[in-house]
Amino acid sequence: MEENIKVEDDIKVFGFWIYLMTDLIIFAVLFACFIVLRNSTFGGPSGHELFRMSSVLIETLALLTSSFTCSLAMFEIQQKRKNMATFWFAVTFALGMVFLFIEFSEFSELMDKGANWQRSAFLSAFFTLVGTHGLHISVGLLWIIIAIFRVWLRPLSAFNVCNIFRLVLFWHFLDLVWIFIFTVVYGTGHLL
Amino acid sequence: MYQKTLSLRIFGFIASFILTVAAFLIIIHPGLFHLENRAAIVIILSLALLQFIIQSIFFLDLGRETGPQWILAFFISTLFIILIIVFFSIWIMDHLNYNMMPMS
Amino acid sequence: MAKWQKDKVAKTTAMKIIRFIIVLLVITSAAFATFFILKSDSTLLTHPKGVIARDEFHLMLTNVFHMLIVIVPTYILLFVVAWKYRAKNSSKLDRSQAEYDPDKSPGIFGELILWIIPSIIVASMATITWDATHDLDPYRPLKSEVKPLQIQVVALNWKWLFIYPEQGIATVNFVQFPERTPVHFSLAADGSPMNSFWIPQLSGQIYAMTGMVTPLYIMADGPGVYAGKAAEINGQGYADMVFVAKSTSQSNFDSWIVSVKQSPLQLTNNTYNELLRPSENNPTTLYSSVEEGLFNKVVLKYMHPMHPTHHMYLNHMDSHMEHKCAH
Amino acid sequence: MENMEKFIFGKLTLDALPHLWYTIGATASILLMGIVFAIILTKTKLWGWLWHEWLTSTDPKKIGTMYLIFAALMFFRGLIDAGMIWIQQAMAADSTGYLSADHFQQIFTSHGDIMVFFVTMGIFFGLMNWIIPLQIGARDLAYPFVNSLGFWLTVAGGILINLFFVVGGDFANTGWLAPAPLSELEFNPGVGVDYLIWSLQLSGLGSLLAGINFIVTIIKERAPGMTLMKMPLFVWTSLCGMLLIITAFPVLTATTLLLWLDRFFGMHFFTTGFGGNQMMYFNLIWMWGHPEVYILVLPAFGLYSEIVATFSQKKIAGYTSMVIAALSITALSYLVWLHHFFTMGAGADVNSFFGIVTMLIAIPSGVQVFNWILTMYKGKVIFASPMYWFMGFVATFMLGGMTGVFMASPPADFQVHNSLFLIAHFHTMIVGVALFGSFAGITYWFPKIMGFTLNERLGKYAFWLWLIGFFVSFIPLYLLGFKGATRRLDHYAASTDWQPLYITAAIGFIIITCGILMQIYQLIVSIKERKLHLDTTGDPWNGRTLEWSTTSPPPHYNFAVIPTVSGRDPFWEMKLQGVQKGRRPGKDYPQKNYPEKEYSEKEYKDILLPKNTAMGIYISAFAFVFGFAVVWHILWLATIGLVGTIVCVIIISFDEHREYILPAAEVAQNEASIKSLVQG
Repeated sequence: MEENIKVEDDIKVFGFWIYLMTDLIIFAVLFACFIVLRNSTFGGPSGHELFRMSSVLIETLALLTSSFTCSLAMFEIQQKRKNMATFWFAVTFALGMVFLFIEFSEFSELMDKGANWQRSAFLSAFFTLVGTHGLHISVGLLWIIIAIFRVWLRPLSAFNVCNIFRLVLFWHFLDLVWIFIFTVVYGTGHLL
Repeated sequence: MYQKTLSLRIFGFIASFILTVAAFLIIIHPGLFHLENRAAIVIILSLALLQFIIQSIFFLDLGRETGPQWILAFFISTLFIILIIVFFSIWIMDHLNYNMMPMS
Repeated sequence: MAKWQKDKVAKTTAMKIIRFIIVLLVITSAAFATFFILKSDSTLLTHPKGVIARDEFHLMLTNVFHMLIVIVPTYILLFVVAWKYRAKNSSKLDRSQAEYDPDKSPGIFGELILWIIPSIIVASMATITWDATHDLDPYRPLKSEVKPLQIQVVALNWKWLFIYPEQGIATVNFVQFPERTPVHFSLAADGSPMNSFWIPQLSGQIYAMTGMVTPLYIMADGPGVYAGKAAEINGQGYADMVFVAKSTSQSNFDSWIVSVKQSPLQLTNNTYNELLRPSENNPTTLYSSVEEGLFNKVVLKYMHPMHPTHHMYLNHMDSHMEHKCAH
Repeated sequence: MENMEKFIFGKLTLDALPHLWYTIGATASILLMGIVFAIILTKTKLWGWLWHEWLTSTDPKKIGTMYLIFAALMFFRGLIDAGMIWIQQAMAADSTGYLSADHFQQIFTSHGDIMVFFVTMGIFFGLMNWIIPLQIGARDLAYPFVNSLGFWLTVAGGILINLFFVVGGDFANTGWLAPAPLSELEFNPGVGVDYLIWSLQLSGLGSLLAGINFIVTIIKERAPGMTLMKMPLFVWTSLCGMLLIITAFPVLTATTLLLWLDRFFGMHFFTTGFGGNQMMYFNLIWMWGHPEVYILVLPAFGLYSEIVATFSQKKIAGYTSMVIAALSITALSYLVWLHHFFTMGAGADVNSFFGIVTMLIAIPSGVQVFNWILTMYKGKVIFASPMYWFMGFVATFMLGGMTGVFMASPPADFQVHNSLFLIAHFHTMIVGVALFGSFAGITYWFPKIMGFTLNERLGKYAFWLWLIGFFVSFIPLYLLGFKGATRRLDHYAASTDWQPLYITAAIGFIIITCGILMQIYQLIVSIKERKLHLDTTGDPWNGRTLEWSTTSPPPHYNFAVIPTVSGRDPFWEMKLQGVQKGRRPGKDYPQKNYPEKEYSEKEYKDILLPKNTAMGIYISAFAFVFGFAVVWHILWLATIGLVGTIVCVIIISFDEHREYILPAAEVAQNEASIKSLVQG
């Protein structure tokens, strides 16, 4: 039966990878939209005026470290050390919340300045791209809470470990997407 | 067996950290490396690509499957699709916008 | 075989022959009907009257002949092979088992031929298409020593507005231009979703969109009246958004301009706002004068909020809402 | 008070209830059918059976049958739309006909969406669910629960697209792809476009999940010994179709999401003002659009390769180049989408690049046709009704391919874009390739699904009615295209003398309807006479691939012992080696019993089979509630729908024991009883 479970996990992880690829394509479409609409500000504020790079740097480093602590948590799960795993998951959750808080405060600051998503196509594309990523982050955070419950409520069987493994994949994937948001949206936005 | 993965993760984290900070510095004041805007963008994009590759190898264990590498195959073909989506869209839309700029 | 069996066989073969003849008759009559329809004058695409439409028609014919080289033999081969190798045939002619070869498959060489034949034809069609696309590109002005006539077209909700900037007149759903002179249409839209401006007998179609100017160059060979259509769906009045294009001699065109100058209507800002309101099958209307730079205002209205006509865009939004809800 | 009522009901008001003649008629007929169905079920006390045996089943064979039934129901809805369009256009010379412009535009929009999303994809998903596990020697798909969830999401999308009859009254009047500025709030403030958006989102998600499911099954669950180059061609082309789904449908989801954000949050992606770029919508929707039409067409190619090989009693000619052709069509279909908007004015370089790549696709399609003809060459071709459908397919496919390449060169497309020539072209491809393909597939695999063959004579009559009806209704459209008739016209001037051609086309439609009635009659007659046409050997057509090695219909676990595969036509090799002493290959196929391969007692092992699960239905129900609430801006109901979906997903992620074990003894006993039935 042991060999059968290994095959079972392989199939689940393979399917989850294909789901991640489809999600990557959705982000590719949002990126294409953002790049095409980068200059259609319709007289409104452009990226250069709006973005404050200092908070963006903190966001990026927070997400990067949370990605690292998430892999540490997976490492602990493989060692079957439950409390250390929960600790690292809690740290990942905290860093994720920091990321969301900074992003949320940046959005509300833009709204106060009148640069909301109804102002121009550029701002619509910006809010949608960064907002969809933010939505994925909140789904990831919800999944982390469930993973912590899973660690305590359920035995660390292959089924549960595989579920947590897919969570770690998802969280790394979110950091991959954020690299390009940081560079394309904020980087080129600030430079041009 | 797991010790090896831990060292991979640590290396991946440090490399990504450095790349992010380097990109940030270029964005903040490109003059530091006496780059004008166009070149700066090309550099930060290549830094991003490098970080993308590092993170997919060191964090996502890409390419270390037993048997035929299906995940790697799908990953690379999806990157091709993404390149097509982004670059062809830009190529088409730039041509459309350029052709239809109001003359006056 | 008993007699009744012979008659039965004779009857079935007779039935088969009759059926075959009927099929042949039907196909030939269908072919004749198609030929006559394509020949009749009301088939616009096969009777081009403009320089560009004629080149496009010739390109269509070359494309069709290229493909017939592959399609006709494949059709014949299909029915011959299916007929020759049908199961009943093998037992009747008691061909030896050798004819039936279950593992017969064309070798690598055979396969390559299958890939090469269509590739050659597609290659030649590709080169023709590359040159034709560059020659018949709507952005390329027509080579002619006569000065091109400028006409600005605005696609409104369910009617076409033509503005003659040099002559200072405007018309709705009717456009007239001299024969054998290049006409440069610059197309835009206002208060209407994506439209397509198409005079089948003079040239291909091109989209007309808000906030953008798309050019189209046509030249009529001789005098004539041509149907003009909107080819992209843009709401309820789509089927009525047709117009008449007329090419006449230069003298008739000049006298037509003079007669339009006498028309009582003037295309000012408010008459234009009236035109903006959605309406269906508008009659041909002529305007003796046009407000200065109206076309540019229509295009720039969508580009920049500070533009004076931006308010026109905003109040047009609510006028359209009323129309929709009132309907 | 006013905003409280707005908060509770959102945009839902009393006049959303049916008040037009067609909404009342449709709602009445839906209710009537529902009540009749409910009475039959309560009288025969079959609710429990229906719930346990079918609705919550995760057996791909049952889900496949449900897909086919769902697609058949949707086909009748699409057919009624087509009929109303033909009659309106035949009448509407210098008169407005019996439909208003707005109503006519809603009909051709829903005709397009239902036929593409629910009928063609529904039938192919049904056939794939049935045949792919059998052909690759697997017992089930990789994710049984996801299979049921994918089906029920497609059903939820199907119900939502038809719900405007009951609640709302008007559907999108924009064309099947809801082009940008027309579908924005500025020109379409109604609720119709939202119905279209959210039914595409739900069924798109369902198709995406099914796509992932099939890819993982084909790649990971093949029988031992079946390498990629030994897979049957139907499995290859379905794999290509699924690759297209997983890379194209995310683009559809993203684009419809952006359109919805424009309409719901007032964003400006594709609006005319505020910097919106309406051309970007065309670019993105067709970036999905073209791979979508190849998703409809590719499984039909693989299906025809199976049929031609079986009925010519010969190996498929040029297996490798057929695989290369399928893969190159898949790859090229991502580089051609601009040929849908040559006329937008992207300039000569861009247009000619996309035109030439579109022409390149003609090469692999041509190769496939040549290889089918070469398969028939030196074969012993039995003309059963699937082969009739095949001949009809090749005749129409060559016409469709020619007109397709004709429009690939941009200047020619400037003249025929959005004209009835284009309509005739894509109907030739979809009716000729996908629909004839699904009829051929259903007739070919009907004995495997139901256990008895369909009536051949009536099948051939139905084919002739379909073929003649097709040519009579679509050749006039090609001619109308040359006469300058644009598409989607609800009325036209009589002076253009188009009416005679429109009337011939309407007559063609009537012939097609007779063909469909003949098919229904064929089904009834075959069910009545099923005792005469029982398929006892499981191999009625002297087949070549693994699905014919099981009994028909196959047992719940498909294969008692997973077969090992050595060559390309595994079942044919088994027959050659006398392992399964079926009919000698090469002989015409009179029915003859033959003993099954005897597996000794100890070779049977315990089989792991998935349990039934109702979670697929619950998640789809919550998703449906979310979709409906978002269409009508009822925010509290939308949060309930969303939270419900998330909670169900969390619950199913904790459900570890989803499989039950079928003991080996029971398998052996079942196999023994089947053998005695076959011998008896």
